[in-house]
Amino acid sequence: MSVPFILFFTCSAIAVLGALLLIIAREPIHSALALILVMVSLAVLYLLLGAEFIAAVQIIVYAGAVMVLFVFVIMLLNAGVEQRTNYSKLAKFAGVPLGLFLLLEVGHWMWRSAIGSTIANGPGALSQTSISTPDLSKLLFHDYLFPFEATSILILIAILGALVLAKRGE
Amino acid sequence: MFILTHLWIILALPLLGAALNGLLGRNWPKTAVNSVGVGSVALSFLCVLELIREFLQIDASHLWFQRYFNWISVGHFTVDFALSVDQLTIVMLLVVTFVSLLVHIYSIGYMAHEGGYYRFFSYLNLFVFFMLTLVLAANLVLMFVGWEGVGLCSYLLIGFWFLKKTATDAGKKAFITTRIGDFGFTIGILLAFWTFNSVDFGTIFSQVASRQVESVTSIGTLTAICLLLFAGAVGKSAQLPLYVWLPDAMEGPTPVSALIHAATMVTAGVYMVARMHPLFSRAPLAMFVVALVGAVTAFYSATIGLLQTDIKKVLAYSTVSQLGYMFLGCGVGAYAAGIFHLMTHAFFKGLLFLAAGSVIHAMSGEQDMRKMGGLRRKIPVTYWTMFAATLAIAGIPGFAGYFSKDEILEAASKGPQANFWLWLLGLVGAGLTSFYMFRLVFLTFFGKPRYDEKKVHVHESPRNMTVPLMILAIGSVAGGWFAAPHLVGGTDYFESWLHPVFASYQVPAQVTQQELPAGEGEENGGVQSSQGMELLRALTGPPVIAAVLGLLFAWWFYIRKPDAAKRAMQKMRGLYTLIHNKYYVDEIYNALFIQPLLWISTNVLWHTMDEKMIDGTVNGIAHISRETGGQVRELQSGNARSYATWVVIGAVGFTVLLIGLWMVR
Amino acid sequence: MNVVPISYYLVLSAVLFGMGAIGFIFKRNIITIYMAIELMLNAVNLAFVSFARAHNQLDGLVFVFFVIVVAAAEAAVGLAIVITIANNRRSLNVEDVNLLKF
Amino acid sequence: MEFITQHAVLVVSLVKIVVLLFVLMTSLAYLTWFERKVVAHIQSRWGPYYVGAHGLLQPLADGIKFLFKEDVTPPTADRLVYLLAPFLALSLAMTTLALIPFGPLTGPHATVFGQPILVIANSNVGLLFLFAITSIGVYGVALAGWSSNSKYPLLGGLRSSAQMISYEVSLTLSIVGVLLLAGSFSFNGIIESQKGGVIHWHVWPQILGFLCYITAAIAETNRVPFDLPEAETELVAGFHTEYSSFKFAMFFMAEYANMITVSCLATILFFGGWQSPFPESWTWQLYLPGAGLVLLGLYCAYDTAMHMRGLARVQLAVVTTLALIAGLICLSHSALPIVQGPFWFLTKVILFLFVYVWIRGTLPRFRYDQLMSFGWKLLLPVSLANLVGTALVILLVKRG
Repeated sequence: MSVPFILFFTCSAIAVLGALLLIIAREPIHSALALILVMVSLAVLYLLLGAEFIAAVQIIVYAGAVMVLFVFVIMLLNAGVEQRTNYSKLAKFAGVPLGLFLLLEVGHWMWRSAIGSTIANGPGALSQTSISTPDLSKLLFHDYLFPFEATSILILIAILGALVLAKRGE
Repeated sequence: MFILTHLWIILALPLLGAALNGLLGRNWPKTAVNSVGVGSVALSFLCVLELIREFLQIDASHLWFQRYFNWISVGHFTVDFALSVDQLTIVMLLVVTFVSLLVHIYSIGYMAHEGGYYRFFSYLNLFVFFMLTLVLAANLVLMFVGWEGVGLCSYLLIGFWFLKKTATDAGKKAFITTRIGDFGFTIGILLAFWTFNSVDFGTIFSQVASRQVESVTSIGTLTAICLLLFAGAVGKSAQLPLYVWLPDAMEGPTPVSALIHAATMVTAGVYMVARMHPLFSRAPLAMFVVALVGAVTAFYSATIGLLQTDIKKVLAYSTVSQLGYMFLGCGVGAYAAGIFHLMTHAFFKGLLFLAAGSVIHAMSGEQDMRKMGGLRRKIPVTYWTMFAATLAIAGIPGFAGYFSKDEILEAASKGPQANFWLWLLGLVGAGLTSFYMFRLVFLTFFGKPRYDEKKVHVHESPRNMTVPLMILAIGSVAGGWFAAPHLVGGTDYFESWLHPVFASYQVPAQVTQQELPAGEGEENGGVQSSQGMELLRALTGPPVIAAVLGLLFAWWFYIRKPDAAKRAMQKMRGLYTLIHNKYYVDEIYNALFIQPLLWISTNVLWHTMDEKMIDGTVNGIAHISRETGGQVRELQSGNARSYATWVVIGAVGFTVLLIGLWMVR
Repeated sequence: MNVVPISYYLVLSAVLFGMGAIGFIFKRNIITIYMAIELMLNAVNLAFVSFARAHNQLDGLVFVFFVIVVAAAEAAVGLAIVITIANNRRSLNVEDVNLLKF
Repeated sequence: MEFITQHAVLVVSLVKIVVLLFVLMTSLAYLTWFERKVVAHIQSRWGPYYVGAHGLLQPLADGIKFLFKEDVTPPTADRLVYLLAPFLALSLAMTTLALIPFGPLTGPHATVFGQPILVIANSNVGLLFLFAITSIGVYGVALAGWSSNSKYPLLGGLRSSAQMISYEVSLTLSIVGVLLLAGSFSFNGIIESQKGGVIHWHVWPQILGFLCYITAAIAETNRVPFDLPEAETELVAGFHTEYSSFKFAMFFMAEYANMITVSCLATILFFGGWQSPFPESWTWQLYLPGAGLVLLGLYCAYDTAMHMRGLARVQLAVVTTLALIAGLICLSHSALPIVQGPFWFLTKVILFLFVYVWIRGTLPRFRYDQLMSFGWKLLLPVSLANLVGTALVILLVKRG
């Protein structure tokens, strides 16, 4: 057992636990904390994969901004304990089992699929060098310039939408 | 060479007039409408004259062909918008533009008090446009366009007074009946294309020239094509058995009857047959059919004409029979004669109709001859012009009709496809023609007035109506004199003018000897006999005798002893009623075709097919979808978690599918 | 062997995604449902990154960026909507917000 | 021994962490003393005076007091989160310091077993990580506010989270200008890019960015004039109203740790980090640290002799001797190069801390709406403009 393995397994265990907690917790805040946990551990995994920049962005944007927003809203609305109503029989009897099935299915497939194995010893799999941020930025601002602009417009629209909705809310 | 290269101008002018009048004319003053309507036709008439001048300068041995743009191009089926000119076209152009010009002028007076004045003129112009298209067309399809176009205009104009049920019915009848023939015509065109890989006259003819003549017994493609095309002609030119629409078409305004149903449109069939003569000449059977139909129609409708009391109906039937003569002429191979008769007939029949119109105008709308009489003094111009026309149509020597009809009958007796019985029919028909025509004249203009003179005050028509009458009168008197020299063994100028057209695609030698136009044939005969004898023989020929007999009978029955007519009727009542009811043809058609058709379309097509099947399916589908929708909409429970579940179900299904595919691969 | 095989990461991302889906159905609180969605997005991101690493191509990371951006925008608008809903319906339970139905 | 050589990373890092923690704790403690003193002098008071000479033992006393106070947890509080919040706050606040380089990473005596001494974690995206950690720092406050389940803390938490989110944006943006100039995310890169004395520091081109940064930083650390989350006049004590004893102390330490971090960051980004303001050629500057300490020692000696009585005199004597010894060590030839970096760095940081305290001593508190409108309507546009301008200039310079 080398360091990367230990890191990987601990972090993945934390992530899965966090996800589980997210599901079973009744207190929205707890769910939020669990999700933050998942995100942080994912960030560590990104580091393990050599994507430092992504890791940083993951924490800054997701954990640092989005989730703060969530927590903020939870506090604002003072969201109490979630009541487990079951108006939707379909969701109760079909949905959850199917979701479980989906989980197992995809997981199993990923595990033993040829894709997984080929990737396991794929070209980049064994190289531990971290991804250089300049290359990433080149890619982002040259090859993907148009999508980038598009997303910026998307964000602008999102801001406006949020403003309008909030105003109406008041 | 301007017009020759820009033939389209001749077409464009009337079309322009039609467009202007039809689209803008509603609010224009009458004078503006007149100037547009008449002006456009007059201009195109002038263009035609110019065209002739230019045409005389070029080598006119073959078809003058002008291609403007490619109109349809599907696979190797290509149709150009192409126009062509030759002597035959020239004649037709002259007739059409000239007569329609006169009719336009006449209409100014005749329609003066009618509503929809601009509409009338726009229709007339449109008709002229289509007629000219038909005449100038250089391929079958374009010709067909004109063909249908004139049909359309005829429909519109017959039903011009669309508030009058009978008028609209007559319009529909005309359209539908013609359509039956056109069906054959269409198939004929397709067959022609299938055979010659082209619809272009030039190409077709050049290919035909190399073809074998099909004997009467063996029916080949040519015969089939000819017969199909002729079916169209039968419809359009009101021959047996499709003539029924023409008499009813008299519901339309009289100028229309004069222009469309006497002078131009109805002769389109004849023109077409003459135009396609290379095919017909090589399909003797078709020729015979044409001749037969023509002769029988000529005789048959003449008999009907005998007893008609409506002045326009008489003229209508006479038109039918005259058309029969034309076909007879074409059928026996004397195309020139047919066309010649077409031209003269255009003059005198147009004149007759216009004059009749003037009479009706004078009688302020009365059309029944039994309520007329003694108009001779009151409307002299009309009387004289009409009398001249009558002489012409009756075939009294010296007048236009005489020459043309004489040539036809001569061809029927001595021509290549001479046939005694056809000739006999034609002859008797000629006699009957002169009888009923003079009957018409006598009933209308002679004897005592049979209308109450206080109510109706008869008046001569205005100048712009009488002038065309006079002009046409001149035409119908002198129109035949081209052929005059031929009486004394000279050449027939009309014949020789048209000769290049009909000589260009002659059938092989041994036939040509007979196929030569009657003129030359006559000359050969004329060598040994002296000109005086010749003239005498011509003047005392059977047709003349028949005509004179008809005249005398008419005089006897309607002037000398008016009651003799009645006694004659008493004598042969059965025949009388039969003829008086037009041989019950309309009733027979009604019983044979219309009623079954009605029954089928009502019970089968409407109640069963449409209501039960189609509506049933449609409504059923609607019902089913409504029901299912009613069931399915329960899914939209408004509970987001259920929706989420559906999403997940979809995801699972998709994943399973992916894995399955991957496993298969 | 000193490096974690990529397939491990993929399995992890699959598992997380599945759990996100389950949460998406199972939770009733609108906000937590949003969180479940975010979880799924994260799982996808992980898959992206690991694929990018596997093929030594950075494009995957770029996609991660876009996913994050979209997630942020979605969170902004979505939470605004949540606030409005909470103000109007006085409840955050999805199953109480069911006016829009047949 | 060979264990150490084999697992150099592990061992050295551990040692460094321990040392840093110790230093940090004490400095935090004495930061409170420092603040109180300075504020007191600004307000022309004496400040802590009786516990030890110049109240030098005051922090110790406070610490003991916090430790021995009863730890109250409100019954309606969400225990887990209530407990979690202060730890989160403090640990995150301290973690950031692991990324800060206090001196050159290479050079004579700068490394042990190939590991740099003066920085714990050296990453080439260190700045990003620092931001990552600080961005999570919000949770400490927010959760504390929420979990203690009473209205003042809740309001405090709301305020703080809102305030931190809003000011984080302009904080980040104000820095990007520097990043553009330096062309690197790593602290070393940034510091190296300001080599060669005062004139090359980034403050001058980025003066606007610096002002934005310092404002945003103060707001980010909930300090006066932006300390609305704990505005005692409005919400009794803001988010930590319900907290008592050591949890409360943790929040305090977290706040001071944040102050230190932010000051370090300012030093690194705008003031050339551990580099001396003077050009290399002036060799006498090497003796400055030693000289400074010796002078301090001498002053203390004088003070001891003149004013102090009894126990205080003993203490101050100890301080004096310590200062003198340290100064002598610093003057010793072998230690000269090592102390340069830390010396300058700490001096600058202390200056910044002084500025902090100074501001606290002078400025009144903002109103909440003022805070928000200031953050969004003034700070953000200005920092954006600064960023754009910088980018344009750099582009033009690069082009021609």
